[in-house]
Amino acid sequence: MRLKIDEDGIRTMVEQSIGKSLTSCLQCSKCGGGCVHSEEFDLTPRQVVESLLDCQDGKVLDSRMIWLCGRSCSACQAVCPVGLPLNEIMAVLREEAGRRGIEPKYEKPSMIYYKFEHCAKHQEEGEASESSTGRETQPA
Amino acid sequence: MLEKVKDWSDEFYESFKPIAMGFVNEAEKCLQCGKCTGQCPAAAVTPSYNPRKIIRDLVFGNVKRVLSSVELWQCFFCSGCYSVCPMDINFPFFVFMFRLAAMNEGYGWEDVKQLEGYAEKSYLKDGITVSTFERNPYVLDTVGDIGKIRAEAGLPPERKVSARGVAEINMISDLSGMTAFMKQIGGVELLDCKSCTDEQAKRCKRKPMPSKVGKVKTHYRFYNYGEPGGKKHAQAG
Amino acid sequence: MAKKTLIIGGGIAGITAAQKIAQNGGTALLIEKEGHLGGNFAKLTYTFPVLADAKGIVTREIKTAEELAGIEILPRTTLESCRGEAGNFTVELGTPSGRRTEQVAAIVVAAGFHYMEPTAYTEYAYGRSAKVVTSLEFEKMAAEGRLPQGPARVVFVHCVGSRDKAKGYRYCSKICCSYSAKHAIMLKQANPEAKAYVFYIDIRALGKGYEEFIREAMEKYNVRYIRGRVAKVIESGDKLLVRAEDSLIGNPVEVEADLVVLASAMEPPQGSRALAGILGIATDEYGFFREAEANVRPCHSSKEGIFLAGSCTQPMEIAAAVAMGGLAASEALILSR
Amino acid sequence: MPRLDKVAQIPKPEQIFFFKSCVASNKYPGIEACGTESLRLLGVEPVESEEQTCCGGFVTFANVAAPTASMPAVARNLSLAEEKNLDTCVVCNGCWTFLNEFGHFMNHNEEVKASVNMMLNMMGRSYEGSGQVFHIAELFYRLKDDIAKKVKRPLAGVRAATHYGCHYLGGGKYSAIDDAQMPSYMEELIELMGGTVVPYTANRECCGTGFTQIINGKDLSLEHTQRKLDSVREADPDLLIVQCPYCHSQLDRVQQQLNFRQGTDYQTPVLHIAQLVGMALGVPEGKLAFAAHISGRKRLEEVWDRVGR
Repeated sequence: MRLKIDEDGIRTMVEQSIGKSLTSCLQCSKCGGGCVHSEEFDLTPRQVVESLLDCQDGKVLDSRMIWLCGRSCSACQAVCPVGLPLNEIMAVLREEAGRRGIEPKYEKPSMIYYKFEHCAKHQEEGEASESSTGRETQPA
Repeated sequence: MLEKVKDWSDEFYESFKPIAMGFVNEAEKCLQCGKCTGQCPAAAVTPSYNPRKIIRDLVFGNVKRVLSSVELWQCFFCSGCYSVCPMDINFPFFVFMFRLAAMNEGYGWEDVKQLEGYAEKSYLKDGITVSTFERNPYVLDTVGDIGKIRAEAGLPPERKVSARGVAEINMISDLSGMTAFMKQIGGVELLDCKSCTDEQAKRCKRKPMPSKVGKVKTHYRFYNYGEPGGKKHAQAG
Repeated sequence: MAKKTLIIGGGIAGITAAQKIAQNGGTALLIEKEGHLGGNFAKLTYTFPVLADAKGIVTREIKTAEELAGIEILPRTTLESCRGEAGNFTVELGTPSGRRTEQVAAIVVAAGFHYMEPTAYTEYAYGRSAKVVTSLEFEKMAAEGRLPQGPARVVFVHCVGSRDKAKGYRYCSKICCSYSAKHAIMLKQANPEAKAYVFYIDIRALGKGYEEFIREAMEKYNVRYIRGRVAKVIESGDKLLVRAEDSLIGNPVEVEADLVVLASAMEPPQGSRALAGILGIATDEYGFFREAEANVRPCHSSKEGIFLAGSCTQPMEIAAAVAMGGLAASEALILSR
Repeated sequence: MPRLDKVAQIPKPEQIFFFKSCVASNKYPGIEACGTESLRLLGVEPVESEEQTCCGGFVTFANVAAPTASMPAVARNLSLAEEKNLDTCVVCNGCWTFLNEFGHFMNHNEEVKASVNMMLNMMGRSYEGSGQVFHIAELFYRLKDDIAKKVKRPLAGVRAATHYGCHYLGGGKYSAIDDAQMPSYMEELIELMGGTVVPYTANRECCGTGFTQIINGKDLSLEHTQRKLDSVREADPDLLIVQCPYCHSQLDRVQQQLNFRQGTDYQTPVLHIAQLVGMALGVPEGKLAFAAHISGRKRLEEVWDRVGR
């Protein structure tokens, strides 16, 4: 479907909440590349920012991505070359989605960062397979 | 979806170059500029269809995704992508070859099977693909007998191809392997999605569903380039 | 007295070369086919990445050249023939007052470049719609204060004619990214209400301060950069529909625009092959003059005694053209002593 | 490239091989009857052959045959014209792009040509690649001076919109006589015959047939056609002129289907350029075979009243 680019959306609200302009995003994809949830993305974090700039509000708020993002994980923010607080953006978007009555698309936003074995999801689903296949999934 | 680069291979593209006899080439030149998708009529109605991504996946060697995708079968064959391409890549020819390769892998038979009838019953029998027979009752109501209209226009009521002409295209079809291919299509048993129980449907998403004939298997295909779209999707969502 | 040096082209590279020769005790003969000096630089309003007054800079440089004793400027003059060898060329010039023969020691070719007319790009409605303009026309509009008023939407299209095997040139014109950013900033400064959209494939900001300049356009001036090459510009009533793909998302997009600005490619100067034929030097596949050695002898042509300066060798920005003009001047001075 | 400079290269032939199209023959016979009749009126004798089959495009686009497998069928059809030492004239964009593109490919690939000829020799034919393939609209444009002289029913007061069709524009990037992105020869022809050209936004967009999408992906196909028809309706032309029977069939029939499915009211008559030229040149009404047209019959009657029967 052909998108029509609009001008007025929640972009301004997001920018005010994080105190930074989204235009500084370089679209370098570093955020999505390192994310533990990269297997489950529908939009990558970079695309969330791009869509916000295009004011595709509905698309962003309907996405699974904003619910995937861990509340206290800031891996993407740590690597972001321009220091965009992506997890804050997602938090703002989740709030907005809640305000608009959009159901969460992902049941448990993961609580902790980085290491796979600490990830809430992997603790539940992955333990059995992890023990059977050795510890291949452990990052170096 | 996380892509694993170790699964990618150049073998596919290299192997299909000689088969296509120079028809498809120069995908490496793609700039990924997106001019093709910008003007694409299919992309305008299905956002997940994206010629640029298909070419990228071919060049990267991520052909599994291309071949098993629904998007591959959504091309309109309008050649608009070729006409705007700054690098002169003839993308519709890639789609031709991709589709044949996909059928080789067991995808897309259900689409082709629908069309095979035209080839078998019209092209090889009469020499022309469109018969005077009108399937749409509303059109039939409005228009009536085409034979009569043809006669009024001063044409013979039925356009005939000479027996020699029909024999010759049948011969070409035999020699070029088209007949054998059509027999294969005719022999494929398709599983009807509508009659599937929920349990079956669940299973079919996990593994390819084998058919009962020969080596050919039909797989179910998925939107490999993102969510499907169009009006239908918008209504559902 | 030192022998003369012939400089072909009165753009910024030619002016610089003439100045340097005269300032170092040589004599320069500067010929220009147009009636005035300045070349393409004189058509600009602002420079980049620092938004300085382009006309002022050019006027200053031309004045300096005109005041120097060792420079003779011949406007509306073309080169008719050239014989001889390094240190001793006999050139015939076609001036408005008739033919004139000169003895020169060296020749500096600073023939500049030409902005491509994107007439082949009928999909961009150029020539059909008055609302589709090239960057050069946009400069003119800006200088005359004819930029769109009110909440207008302006779309800038990169790579029109560049990086295009089918209809244009395979090379990158190098400066379009930066000057489109400049134009977007100019628009935003003149009319903050306007919206600017830039469609790019890659942003090639290869120069000091260029990247920062483009980021400034995005961040400070809120110019929307969308990755994807524009496929079509469709006339729809009094608006233009710009169709492209936002390839960072993967979706086709459509922008309703009031003005479309095409960043057309820098192409070799018109008649560059004919000039090369007269001089007996080589050109490349596009018609740019070929350097003897691209890396350490960028200003030597394939013939001894003929030097190249500025954008007649490859697309380049002003600073590089000026540097190359100086280098060509110093090479020419060696021969004229 | 200066536009339309290839037109001069088209010869003004005395005879031409008239390549019949499947859709035109069996869905809109007026195209075939009118095409031959108009050519005759313009002094070109169309030569037909019963040996001629479908161009082979359908089976290829439907993926029933590999492109390489349908190439001998193309060569066979082209060899029919070569036997008579004639150039070929087609009425369908699909035939045009298929014969042109594959012919071009065979002419530039000796190996393929040899293998194709091996097959054709078995049936007593051979393909040389000597003839050219023209679209009938191109021929009309070449003969435009004759058309201007021979107009019997001037199209005064007829507002016509044009649709060129993707396979003439996209596939024929290098063979089309006009610019692939923004052609205008059909507009010139219409104005020459006294009609008025109506511009509309979706002018150069696809008709939505999508070749097999109308069968396999009907929803997508209809959605696209609806966009096109919406834009056409906005401009409200008397006639929509196409140059491809496949586009003709889609734009004509889908109007009825959409009216039925969605309760819309699209009523724009669709005409092939051969029919329009035939109309202007005074071809008898029966030969135009408007009885086969579905949408906008009332509007078509009004047009008839304006130009006079």
